[in-house]
Amino acid sequence: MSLYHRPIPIFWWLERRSYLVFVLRELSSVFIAWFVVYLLLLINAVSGGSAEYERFLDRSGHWWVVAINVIALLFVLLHSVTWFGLAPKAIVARLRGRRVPPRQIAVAHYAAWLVLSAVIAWVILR
Amino acid sequence: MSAFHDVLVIGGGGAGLRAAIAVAETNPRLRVAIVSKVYPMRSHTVSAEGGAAGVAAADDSLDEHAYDTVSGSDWLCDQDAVEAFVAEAPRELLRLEHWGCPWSRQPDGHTAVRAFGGMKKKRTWFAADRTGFHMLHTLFQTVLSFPEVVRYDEWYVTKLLVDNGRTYGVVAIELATGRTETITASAVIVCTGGCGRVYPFTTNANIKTGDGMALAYRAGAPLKDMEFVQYHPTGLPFTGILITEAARAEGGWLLNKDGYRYLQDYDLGIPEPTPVMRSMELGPRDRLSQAFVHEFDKGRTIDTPYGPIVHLDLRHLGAELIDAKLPFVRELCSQYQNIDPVTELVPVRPVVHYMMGGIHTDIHGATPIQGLYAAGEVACVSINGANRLGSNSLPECLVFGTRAGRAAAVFAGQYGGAIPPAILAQGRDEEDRLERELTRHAEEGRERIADIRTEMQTAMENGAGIYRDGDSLAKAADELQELRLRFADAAIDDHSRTFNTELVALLELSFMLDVAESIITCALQREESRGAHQRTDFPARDDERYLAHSLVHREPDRHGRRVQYLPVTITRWPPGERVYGR
Amino acid sequence: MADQITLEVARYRPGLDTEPVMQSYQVPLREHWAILDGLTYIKDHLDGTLSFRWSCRMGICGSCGMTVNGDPQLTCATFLTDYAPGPVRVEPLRNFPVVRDLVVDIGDFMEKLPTVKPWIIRDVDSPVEEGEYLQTPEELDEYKQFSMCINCMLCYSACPVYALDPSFVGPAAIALAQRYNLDSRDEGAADRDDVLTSPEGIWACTFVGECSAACPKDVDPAAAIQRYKLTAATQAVKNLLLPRGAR
Amino acid sequence: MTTRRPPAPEPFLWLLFSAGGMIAALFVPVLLFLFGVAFPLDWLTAPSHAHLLAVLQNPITRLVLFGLCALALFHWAHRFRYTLYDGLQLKRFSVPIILFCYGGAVIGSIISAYLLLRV
Ligand SMILES: Cc1cc2nc3c(=O)[nH]c(=O)nc-3n(C[C@H](O)[C@H](O)[C@H](O)COP(=O)(O)OP(=O)(O)OC[C@H]3O[C@@H](n4cnc5c(N)ncnc54)[C@H](O)[C@@H]3O)c2cc1C
Ligand code: SF4
Ligand code: F3S
Ligand code: FES
Repeated sequence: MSLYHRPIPIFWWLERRSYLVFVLRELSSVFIAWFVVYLLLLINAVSGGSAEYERFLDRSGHWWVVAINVIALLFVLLHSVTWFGLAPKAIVARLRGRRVPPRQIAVAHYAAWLVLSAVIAWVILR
Repeated sequence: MSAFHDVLVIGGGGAGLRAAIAVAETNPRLRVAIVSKVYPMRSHTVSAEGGAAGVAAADDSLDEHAYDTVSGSDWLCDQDAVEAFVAEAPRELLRLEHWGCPWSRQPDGHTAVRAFGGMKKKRTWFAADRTGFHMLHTLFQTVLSFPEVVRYDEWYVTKLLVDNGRTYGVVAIELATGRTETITASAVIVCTGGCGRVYPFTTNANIKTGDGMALAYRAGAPLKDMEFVQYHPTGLPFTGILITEAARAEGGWLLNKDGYRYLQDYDLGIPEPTPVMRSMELGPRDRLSQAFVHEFDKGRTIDTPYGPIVHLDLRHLGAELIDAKLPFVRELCSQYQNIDPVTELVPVRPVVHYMMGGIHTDIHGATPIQGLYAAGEVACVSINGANRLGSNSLPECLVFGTRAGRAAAVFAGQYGGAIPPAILAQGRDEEDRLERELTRHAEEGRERIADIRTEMQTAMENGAGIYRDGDSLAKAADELQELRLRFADAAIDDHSRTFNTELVALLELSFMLDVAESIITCALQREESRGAHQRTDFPARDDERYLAHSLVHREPDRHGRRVQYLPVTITRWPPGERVYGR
Repeated sequence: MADQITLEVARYRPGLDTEPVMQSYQVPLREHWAILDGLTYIKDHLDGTLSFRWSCRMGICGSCGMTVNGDPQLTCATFLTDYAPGPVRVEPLRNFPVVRDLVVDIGDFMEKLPTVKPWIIRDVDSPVEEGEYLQTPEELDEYKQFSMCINCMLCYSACPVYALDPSFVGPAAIALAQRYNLDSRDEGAADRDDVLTSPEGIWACTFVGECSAACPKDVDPAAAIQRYKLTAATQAVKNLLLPRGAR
Repeated sequence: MTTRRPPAPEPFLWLLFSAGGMIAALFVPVLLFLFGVAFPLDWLTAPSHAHLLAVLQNPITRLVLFGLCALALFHWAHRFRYTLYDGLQLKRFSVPIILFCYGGAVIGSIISAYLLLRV
């Protein structure tokens, strides 16, 4: 029998929109890593004293740093949205013996996200 | 080439899988194999929706199940077979439960049962409305736990090898490669299912082409009660997709063009808002399908591009019940008919559904050919007589699949051994014949097999439909005769060895022509009306002459057929009137 | 509505073609006609050499899966009118070797399926005479969804991980393993664990989720896999932290 | 389980990945928005050095931030590893990829611990 095996293109994820979204979702992790680096630079600057901190603020205003951060923010949002969308699939929560519908789990995630974001913003901006 | 197995099962549907397990359980040392033209989980058992009958409730009894079956069959079944059947069905259904079948449950955890047509008590076990699907997958997955069961998936059996009144195996084609092989065995169990595809409009899948009936018939085994073809009253008009009887058991109504529950006009009871057992919409299938024809004659059906229809009304059941008990009905209606049964009427018409007749077997599944067994829809034991009750067929596959498996295992254990040279020669001849079929009529412009098939189906519908008579049957017989001549001349375009589905279609058509002829022959000879066989020229049941099974034999020398009658076995229920709704 | 529609069908004739070629056919465009009706029309009236599998034509046997305009579909449950005015591209399911035309080789799945032991495993079988194993409707609901798999292979065809690494056990097989793991009558979860937690099992899945998007029966194999990841990970932590007896 | 296998790393890596994914999904958007976009573009006034220092000196903050950094890095490591395997079909280089990804996460976590302790 001579079977035909369809070759897989290197950029297979350009073939379907959903695959592209998947690869972008996976790439969001790079921007999360970038955020960690950025955060550590900030922490380093804060512990270096107020002059260091000011320098950090200046540098963070450079157009290209802002550009990176805007892109990173978009990816991070993609991460959050897809994460909250998928998490209910893995989690089976039970309330009084009844299985909580996946939709409600997703809603709970979004609510937690909102509250936490508000708390963090309050702590920082207080 | 030749492989050997102690027991070879042809068919991987409900009956075949159950039989294979029974062989393995009876004697684990036996080498058992399943040959199937499709992967087992694609077998048509997968389509069964409504449920499987077996006495379970405390207020029910085996005798009642037996009586419902006997009267439903218009007294044409063998009552010893029915008694064995009703006694073993519950155990088989429990067996399936232990193997993991997701039966629908009562709140306390016991399996649930529902009402079904022609049954006086609730005794139909169900897995929502995908019963056959769940049963088949449970059986298939359970078979996977028996590593000793060998499978030939997507192998097409073309011939039974018989020498001196005993079978020794088959010849089959491996579809993927086109390789033909002689597979020898001490015992063979035919479980190839029904033959709905000899008709144009059927609930049956593409694969239900009566292969096993023709295989056995050609090998010399008689076919029994072939004139009894069941029409199911509720199929979707274009596709013929079945809307299960469970829809009526849960409370659906049949309405004619005027929104009138017309069954009350046909001695089937008086309309009540909730379902009443053995009454109205829960009458037997033959009577309901016949009522449709009368409505049509009175001009009270609705014309559509796909023929006359009536309506199945489920709207009053509500979304919750429909989603819980009939989810597949809702899915099928929305997908294939673009309607939602929760708010709309479902158009339905009678559709060819099931073959009561089949290979003649005894109560152990044994055919007159030594070593050859049959079970499931392909066989006629008979528990279905002139009309099968809905939900009796799935348990029949289990009960008689098991019986045939056990009997075959015992036979194979006793009579193993040498394969006569004549068998191997037969095998080689068949392989040569298949080679010739593959290259048959390479020229252009020949007759197409699809055309012959379509004409055969039309001939059957016109000649041997819900109502038939001597003239219509004789005409169909002539047409079939002519189609047979044309078939000899038909061509196939495809001469490839790899997955040649056209070759399969050709072989199936040749099997179907045999089956069609046997149906017409038996129907012509039976000059009475009983169950699904309604002769307008002989409208009454005639127990004097025809309380008997027809057996049609092939007569190779006389280029024809011979019909013989075999008395019905009656144990406890003498023939009586079939009463529904009164 | 035009009364014809063009089907562009992938043809692959082993031995003759080195790769599939597309061939166009005109078929009637009628209400209620599925893609499959178009294909049988071709086979019956235009070209008997076209090969494809089908049987039940009611979306339950799982044999008619193909790639329609790039998406994995059951061709008996996908309708021509939804693709009007066409043309419609019909190709074999992706990610499987093509045997011929629209027929693919699913032998790989058939070999993997038994490895996850998709059958009831009990420490002690109780005899049938003692009646059924009790199971409440709620317990049934726990695994019901995963028992709806018709083995149509659309999920394998949609999963890029399977495309890249055919040794991946894959969505339907894992979902079926979960179907038994979650069945209150089953005690075989430990027996299935080895295969499921092997590198070719659940951990190979990166939760692309396309399997569930493609599944015509709402089985949601992606959920089955992620749930088992959680189960397996929790178990691993327990194994690490707790002494043997306490597990 | 009858025979005991040595614990495979995959479940633990997956747990770290999942925890990281969850914590990143919850915490990162707001932090990145504030420090990466809103303050630099002067949509909001950046907090004073003293305030931030005070916040950072709170042990709870430090603990949370350490968790965030370490888990987010493991989240990256795990996902990025599979992105390289699948997206670029580099599975044949799995050993260096694993070393790079998880190694990076470990080193990153050590650095973040150091920086947070130093505040
Ligand atoms: C739509 C529908 C709904 C139904 N609902 C119900 C119901 O609710 N309750 C009920 O009791 N009954 C029902 N029935 C009837 C019942 O499903 C069937 O009678 C029963 O499933 C037949 O099973 P089987 O094992 O005999 O054959 P099948 O399941 O048809 O299996 C036949 C097997 O034989 C193989 N085969 C055939 N020919 C060959 C060959 N030449 N070579 C190799 N292999 C071959 C096939 O591959 C297949 O594996 C229904 C039937 C239909 C059509
Ligand atoms: S999980 Fe869904 S898509 Fe996959 S084989 Fe089963 S039914 Fe088909
Ligand atoms: S698409 Fe594949 S990667 Fe996982 S979630 Fe589904 S199996
Ligand atoms: S033909 Fe059976 S699923 Fe399509």
